[in-house]
Amino acid sequence: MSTVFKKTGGLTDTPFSYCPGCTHGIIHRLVAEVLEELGILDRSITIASVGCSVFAYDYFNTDALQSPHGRAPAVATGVKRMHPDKIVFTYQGDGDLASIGAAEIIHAANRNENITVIFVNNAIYGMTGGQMAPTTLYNQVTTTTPLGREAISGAPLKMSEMIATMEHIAYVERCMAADGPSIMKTKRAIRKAFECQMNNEGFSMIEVLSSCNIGWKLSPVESLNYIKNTMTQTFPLGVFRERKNETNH
Amino acid sequence: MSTVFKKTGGLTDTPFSYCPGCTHGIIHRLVAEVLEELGILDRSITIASVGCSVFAYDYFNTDALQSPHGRAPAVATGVKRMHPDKIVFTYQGDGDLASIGAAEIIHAANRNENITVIFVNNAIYGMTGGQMAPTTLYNQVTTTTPLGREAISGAPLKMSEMIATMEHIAYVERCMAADGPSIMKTKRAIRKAFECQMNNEGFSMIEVLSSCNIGWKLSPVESLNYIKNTMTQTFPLGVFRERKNETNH
Amino acid sequence: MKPTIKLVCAGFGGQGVLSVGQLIGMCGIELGYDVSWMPSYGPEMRGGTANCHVVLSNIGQSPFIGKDMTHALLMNDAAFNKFKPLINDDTSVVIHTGLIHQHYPGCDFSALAHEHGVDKSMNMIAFGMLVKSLGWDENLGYKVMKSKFKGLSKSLIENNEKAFRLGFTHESV
Amino acid sequence: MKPTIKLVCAGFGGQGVLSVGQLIGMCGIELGYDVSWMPSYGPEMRGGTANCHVVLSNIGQSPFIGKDMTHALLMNDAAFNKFKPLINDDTSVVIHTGLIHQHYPGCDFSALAHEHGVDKSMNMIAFGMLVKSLGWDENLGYKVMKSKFKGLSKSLIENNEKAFRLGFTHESV
Amino acid sequence: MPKGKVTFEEALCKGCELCVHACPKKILKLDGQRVNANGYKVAIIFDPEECIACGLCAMFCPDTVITVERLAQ
Amino acid sequence: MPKGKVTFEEALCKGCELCVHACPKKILKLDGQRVNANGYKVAIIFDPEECIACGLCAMFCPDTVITVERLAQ
Amino acid sequence: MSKVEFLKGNEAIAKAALNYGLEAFFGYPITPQNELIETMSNIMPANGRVFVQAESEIAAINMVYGAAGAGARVMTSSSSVGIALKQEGISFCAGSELPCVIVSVSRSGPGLGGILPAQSDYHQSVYGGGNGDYRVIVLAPASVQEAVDDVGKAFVLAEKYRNPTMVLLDGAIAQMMASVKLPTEPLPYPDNTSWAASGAAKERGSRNVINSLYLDPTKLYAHNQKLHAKYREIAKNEAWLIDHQPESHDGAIIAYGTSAKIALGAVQRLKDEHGLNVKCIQLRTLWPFPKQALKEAIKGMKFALVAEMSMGQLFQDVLAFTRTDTVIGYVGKAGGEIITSDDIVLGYLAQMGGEQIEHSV
Amino acid sequence: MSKVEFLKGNEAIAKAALNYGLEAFFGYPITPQNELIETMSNIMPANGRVFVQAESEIAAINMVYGAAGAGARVMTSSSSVGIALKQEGISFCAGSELPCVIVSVSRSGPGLGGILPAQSDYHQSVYGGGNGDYRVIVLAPASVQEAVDDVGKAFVLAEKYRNPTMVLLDGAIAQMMASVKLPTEPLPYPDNTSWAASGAAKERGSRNVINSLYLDPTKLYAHNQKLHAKYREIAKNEAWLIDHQPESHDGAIIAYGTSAKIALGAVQRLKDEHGLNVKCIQLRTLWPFPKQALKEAIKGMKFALVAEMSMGQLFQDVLAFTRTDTVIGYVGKAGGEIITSDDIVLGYLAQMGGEQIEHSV
Ligand SMILES: Cc1ncc(C[n+]2csc(CCOP(=O)(O)OP(=O)(O)O)c2C)c(N)n1
Ligand SMILES: Cc1ncc(C[n+]2csc(CCOP(=O)(O)OP(=O)(O)O)c2C)c(N)n1
Ligand code: SF4
Ligand code: SF4
Ligand code: SF4
Ligand code: SF4
Ligand code: SF4
Ligand code: SF4
Ligand SMILES: [Mg+2]
Ligand SMILES: [Mg+2]
Repeated sequence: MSTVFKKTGGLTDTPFSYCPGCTHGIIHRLVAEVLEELGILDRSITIASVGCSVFAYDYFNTDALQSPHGRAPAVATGVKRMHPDKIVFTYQGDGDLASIGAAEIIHAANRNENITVIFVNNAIYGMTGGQMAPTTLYNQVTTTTPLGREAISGAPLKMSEMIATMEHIAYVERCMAADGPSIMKTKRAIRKAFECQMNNEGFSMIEVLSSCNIGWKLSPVESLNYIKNTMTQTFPLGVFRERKNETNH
Repeated sequence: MSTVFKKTGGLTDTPFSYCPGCTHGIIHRLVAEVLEELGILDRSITIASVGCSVFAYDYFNTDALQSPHGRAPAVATGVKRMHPDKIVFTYQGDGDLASIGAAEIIHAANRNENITVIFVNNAIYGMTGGQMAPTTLYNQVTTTTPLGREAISGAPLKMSEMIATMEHIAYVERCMAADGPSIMKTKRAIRKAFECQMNNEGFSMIEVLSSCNIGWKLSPVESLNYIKNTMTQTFPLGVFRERKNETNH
Repeated sequence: MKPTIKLVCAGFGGQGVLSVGQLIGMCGIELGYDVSWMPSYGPEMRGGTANCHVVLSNIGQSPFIGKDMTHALLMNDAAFNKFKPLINDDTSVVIHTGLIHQHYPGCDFSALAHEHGVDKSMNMIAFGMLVKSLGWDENLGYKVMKSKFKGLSKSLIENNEKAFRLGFTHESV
Repeated sequence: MKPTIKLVCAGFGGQGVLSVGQLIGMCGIELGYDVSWMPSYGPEMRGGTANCHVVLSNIGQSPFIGKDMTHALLMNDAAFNKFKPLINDDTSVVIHTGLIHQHYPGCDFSALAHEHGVDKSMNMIAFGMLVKSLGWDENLGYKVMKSKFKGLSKSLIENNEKAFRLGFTHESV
Repeated sequence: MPKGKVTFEEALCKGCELCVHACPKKILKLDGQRVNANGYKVAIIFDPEECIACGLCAMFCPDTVITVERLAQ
Repeated sequence: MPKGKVTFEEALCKGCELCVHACPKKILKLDGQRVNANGYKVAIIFDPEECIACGLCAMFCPDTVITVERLAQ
Repeated sequence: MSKVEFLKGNEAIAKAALNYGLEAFFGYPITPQNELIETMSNIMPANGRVFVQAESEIAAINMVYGAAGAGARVMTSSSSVGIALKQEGISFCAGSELPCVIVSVSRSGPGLGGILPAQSDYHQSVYGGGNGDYRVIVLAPASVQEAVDDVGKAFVLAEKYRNPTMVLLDGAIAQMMASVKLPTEPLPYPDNTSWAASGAAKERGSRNVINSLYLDPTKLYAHNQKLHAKYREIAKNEAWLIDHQPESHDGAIIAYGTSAKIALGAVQRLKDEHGLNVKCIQLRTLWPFPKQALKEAIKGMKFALVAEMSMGQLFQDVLAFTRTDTVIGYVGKAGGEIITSDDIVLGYLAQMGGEQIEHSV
Repeated sequence: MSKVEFLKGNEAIAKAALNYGLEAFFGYPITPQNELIETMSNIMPANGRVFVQAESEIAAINMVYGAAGAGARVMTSSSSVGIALKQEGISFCAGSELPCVIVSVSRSGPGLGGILPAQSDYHQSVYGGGNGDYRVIVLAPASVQEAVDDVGKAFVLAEKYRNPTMVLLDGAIAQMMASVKLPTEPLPYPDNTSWAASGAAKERGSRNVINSLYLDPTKLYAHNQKLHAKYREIAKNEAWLIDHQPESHDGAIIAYGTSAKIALGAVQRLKDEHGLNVKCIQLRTLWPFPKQALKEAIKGMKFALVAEMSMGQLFQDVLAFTRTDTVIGYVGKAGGEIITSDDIVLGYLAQMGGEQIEHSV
């Protein structure tokens, strides 16, 4: 008898506080598996942000800091500059990273901080009850766009595309966690991002399109389809930046 | 006898506080001339930012608000949303717009606020005595990059290119104020930007490469050459975004 | 002077206890009470337990209920354990006997709802029982439900009303 | 106890008054004084007027000078008007007679500097005059100039020293 | 003979049905009868014989409820 | 006959020499003798006859010191 | 005034603000004030007013600065960490003398803290945290109805004194539903907004500037003196408390907001169960602090108890500002624990005979 | 201690911090602290330490939070508006009990204000402005040498109590050059940083978390009680003032920072010119406020004058905390005007016989 699938040691025993079917849980597991498989759990430092994933510090089996809303890239900068030999990653939602934290992510990327950013884009503010995020799709109904998002509150902001324009960074890819192949692909992308960091190649960011079935008012299964069929129209998957075989710092 | 050149009524009588030869003064004049020529002085509102141009509220012959460092686009949003029929523009330095105010400019652009941004890029923090700005060139010596800027403090950040990726905006051009033709061209660009606003086309931004001879430790004349020969290598001139004959709001 | 009512409704988030409390509050408004309804709030309540304090008084009182709790609707073990200390001799308690095995009056709400095909309206059974036990008019219940549920599908509304009637006429009360 | 010295240097930003004050401060350090040098600071000083208060005392004193000003170097009208109220009978004042037309001892620093080809070192003439009037050793002046100007071009250093000597030996003092 | 063995850590299950959706053999469902201590209906395997040990259920489960083992054939 | 007349509002001049640099006729310079109330050397036109009223000096002047007029020929 | 409605605090505040004549709202989500911005997103555009969900609290307060500077009746809301981020902007509004209303729905801290109600933002609200000598008027409602009323009062005070005004409530009041009457008429708009930078230089004949920068120290000192004179005027006119039982003289309980509501019950119990005639003094303004009225209200008493949902912040100020022989006691909780009437009754009985304690820091 | 040097305050502070063993500095330009960050940009990398010019004050304090949380000796500096922006981050540092040093070089306000020296950030420093029940230790030097000494003391206190510690000086001290002796030895590093999230879970055998979020109110209350106990400990141990003339009993002048330095001269003049034996009481910590020592120092006096470069912020606290019969007077300026010994002498003579004034708001 061999084990096909078993919970990774990269996660603690604390049960997730996510809503039923929320893909935050899948993404956590993928990150944790990668950390374990790369053998870097013991020297990794998680920077939890503010959003539904605020408790990430209790889920990843690593040292961790919980950071103020939007400021995780700055916190990560502080940590990584002190410990260049450790693996530092932020786990941030789209409200956190693209709205209040837009300046911090841009500047951490522009400084090419040798950190990894796991950017979970569910096109909404999950934690606070489903308000519009900068990434909210046109016509998407949220609690602050009751008639669906219109141009007057802005366009769905494409962070991966924007960050990919930075001069030095190592790796930016947008993935999703919506079906078997895409989950596998997301894991490979996450692994690659951490490898970039281990090789001192600099800043890496993996954007994962993720569900918020509560905020979207869809069932968990419908939410996966929404990611696949609707979100990807606005947020196309793909590698936006890859710098090969160079070391940076 | 006909007048070839005379101070525009778009400027007040308050003498500029700029250092001798600082091209902030030229750019002020161009903006003021455009406002006067378009006949919109009386209904324009200047949003002064924090930087050497902090006193812009005393120079432009318009209503004005002085805004906190980096937040001029948010202040402009507040003003313009109340007075959609008025002409609202910010005048911001590169430290103000690209560093502390990165989130505010990105989001004002992403909301396609129908405002005009005059972005004066002198690749340095002039006001505070010549520290590095996000736009500082590689190897440029500043008071906080005593050995010249290196990659570890980031790459020269290209705001026009970044802002131009926003979905809806009307107009983005990078100009310079370094010789006769470029001064004329800058004025045309500024005029176009204000026309966009008058036509409700949405967000427009004119980046002007400008001198800081004090911070650069060059003479005023050498500074003009530096803009032309050195800055434009990193910051190429051109139109990065132009949306024609559409109205927005 | 109408009697002061201090009701706690508690259970799983999914059991609709907050709505029951709100409906009682709405009844209170109709009856001219000064009403407060205080929920446990925030994201930590997701999937965990939820509760609300409902105070119907003649002049505004603290919205928090202590040992002066007059009514309690407790829908799971966690809820029961949390609010047991507030139960006094005069407290009228209704528990979900399908989930709480304690000697208190109650009803197996899930079973009853399932039996009558109104699973999603389970909480309205409890609402009906409460209205009855408070000695209020059955029509008051319909009235506030109508106002609260306007916009819902007709079948849901009908189910809610059916469940309410079930509760209002349930013998255990 | 050495005498307490409270010197104000004021003039156009370009006249180098802040440096003169700093050099006096550096002399003070050499002489074992407790020294403070307080500049007007910030961007508003650009192109406008600049000044500094220099206090050499035996025990630390307030770095701000009031009516107890013992020495003043005033290089333009604005400076003169600003600090005139602080001048008392014992204040030793030196003005730039090329720009200030008042009956105070002084020197046309611009003319003198121009005459000797040390236009850019004009302020060192004033430094020389101050060192002399304070009764300090000429070599003290060279010493602090050496330390302050290390890194400058040789010709500039020589000009500075030349100008200093000019001031130190200038008859008006 | 089933190819795989699937076990559920029921206390963690939130009844989201992503595993049900993911299973190519369609042999998972929610148990209509029970809720766990958190009040959630829980996923069960109703036709264990059919399991092919593909692991997809576990890969989709956001709450690391599921362990999948391949049985020696 | 000069084509143009250039006047300087001397009090505003900061002696930056941008006008001097800009003038195609090279007929501007700083006055070595005087400083204005702000302590700056000021720009002057030393060969007014040569002025072609091109306006470039004014276009470069950051402090709106200069007015240029075209003289009727 | 209209009929009684049953509304959530957040919702009631939003609807009341609209009815009072609010012209623009700028906000950012944060628990426990989310329903406020959500309601705003619904009702403001629908009524032809301005609603913007800003990219951050900082952007929101600066939009407020802009809109207020342009002459609009404007409001923002946030909570704890979010208010911390607004401090620079609030200082700018105060320095430029702009009227605006800030609703602060406080949760527990410090840092991310928790989302449950607390009164630990007393210092944050009352002493600012922005820079410079400025003051913000702080109103403290204890119920949904008082919150609704205070929003109206806040507009009036903000516009009368051209000063930012805060309504400070805790998460409990924001999250509860209660019977409430909303205003039906807009408040009169100020006669004089001729100072505003509204882009009407032509009509006005002169240009207007909104600014807090004064490089000349003499001018800035004069500006500060002018502000200070205004603050003294506000302190004189607007300090406000409610002495709920002016006839009671055995002692007092001093509280604001939710704690005051609970203290009212405790006072009743002290009377019913212990025969003590204790009054409840409810502070209605935190700045200006009703120093004089408080001294009056406790005059001659041996003991007064401060009840708060914080670690002694109010206690310190009561002790400091009363400067009397009345022994001041403290009972409190923080971190989201709600103070109970038990806490207050027991605290009162335990401390009433005692010496002056040192609790604050 | 080394030889006497002649350094600008900003430069001296930076060099001293390096010598004390600073490991990382994160800052953002703002007048009048620019030379501090400029010096840091020069000396930190050259000595193998970390220097980052952050994109904003907010980023800087969050880098501090990260580096401190990872166990480093770390510092930031800013001024007035910049400190306002750091309040959220400071509250996080306090809530997570992270040692760090914040140098606040205050200019004048409110809003953009001016760049000249003022003491109008007393409230901002002492009462915070972040959210929650937290406290920051505030040291107030009056000279460049004291600033240098206080930076050392700040590291010691920050690390001893695991609490953010601020050195509050005004622009005058930062901008002046003065004779100063710099430290030559690094301060011993704390024995125990085993709490830090340094990525050494393996060596340590357990993982470390830096966090201020506690959704459970019971836990958050307990956390607040623990913090409060620490603050009381600090208040007991670290409150500090200097009674410069313990033998003088005619009256006192109470001041801190630059005002204290000027007050020292005024005291001398009161003696020389008016034969009054007045003492200068220099507050060295603003939080903890040296309440007890101050009461002692003015015991039995009829009059004490508060001298400050703000509109009564210190005056209010002195009046509040002393609670004695000593009449407390006020003399002050704000907005960049420097208080003079004339102001103080005249203020003293004018008010010394009078009644208690109401100046503060
Ligand atoms: C300074 C600050 N502002 C606002 C909040 C409230 N807040 C908590 S989570 C959140 C948004 C989270 O959305 P996102 O980052 O998209 O994460 P998600 O919950 O969707 O995973 C906000 C606004 C806060 N905690 N701090
Ligand atoms: C919140 C805040 N942080 C910092 C400052 C200090 N400051 C004033 S101007 C300036 C930079 C200005 O640089 P830039 O925007 O490039 O304008 P320039 O002076 O170069 O024209 C800074 C950091 C401030 N006033 N407010
Ligand atoms: S609110 Fe949305 S994002 Fe947050 S846990 Fe629930 S489903 Fe996931
Ligand atoms: S410092 Fe630089 S940007 Fe500022 S006025 Fe002087 S030259 Fe211009
Ligand atoms: S392992 Fe595959 S076949 Fe077996 S239950 Fe899971 S998904 Fe179905
Ligand atoms: S996916 Fe996991 S949590 Fe969801 S129903 Fe299946 S086992 Fe339960
Ligand atoms: S107008 Fe032309 S020619 Fe005449 S002075 Fe100016 S630049 Fe020279
Ligand atoms: S360009 Fe203008 S400021 Fe410069 S020297 Fe010429 S006239 Fe004077
Ligand atoms: Mg999200
Ligand atoms: Mg610049």
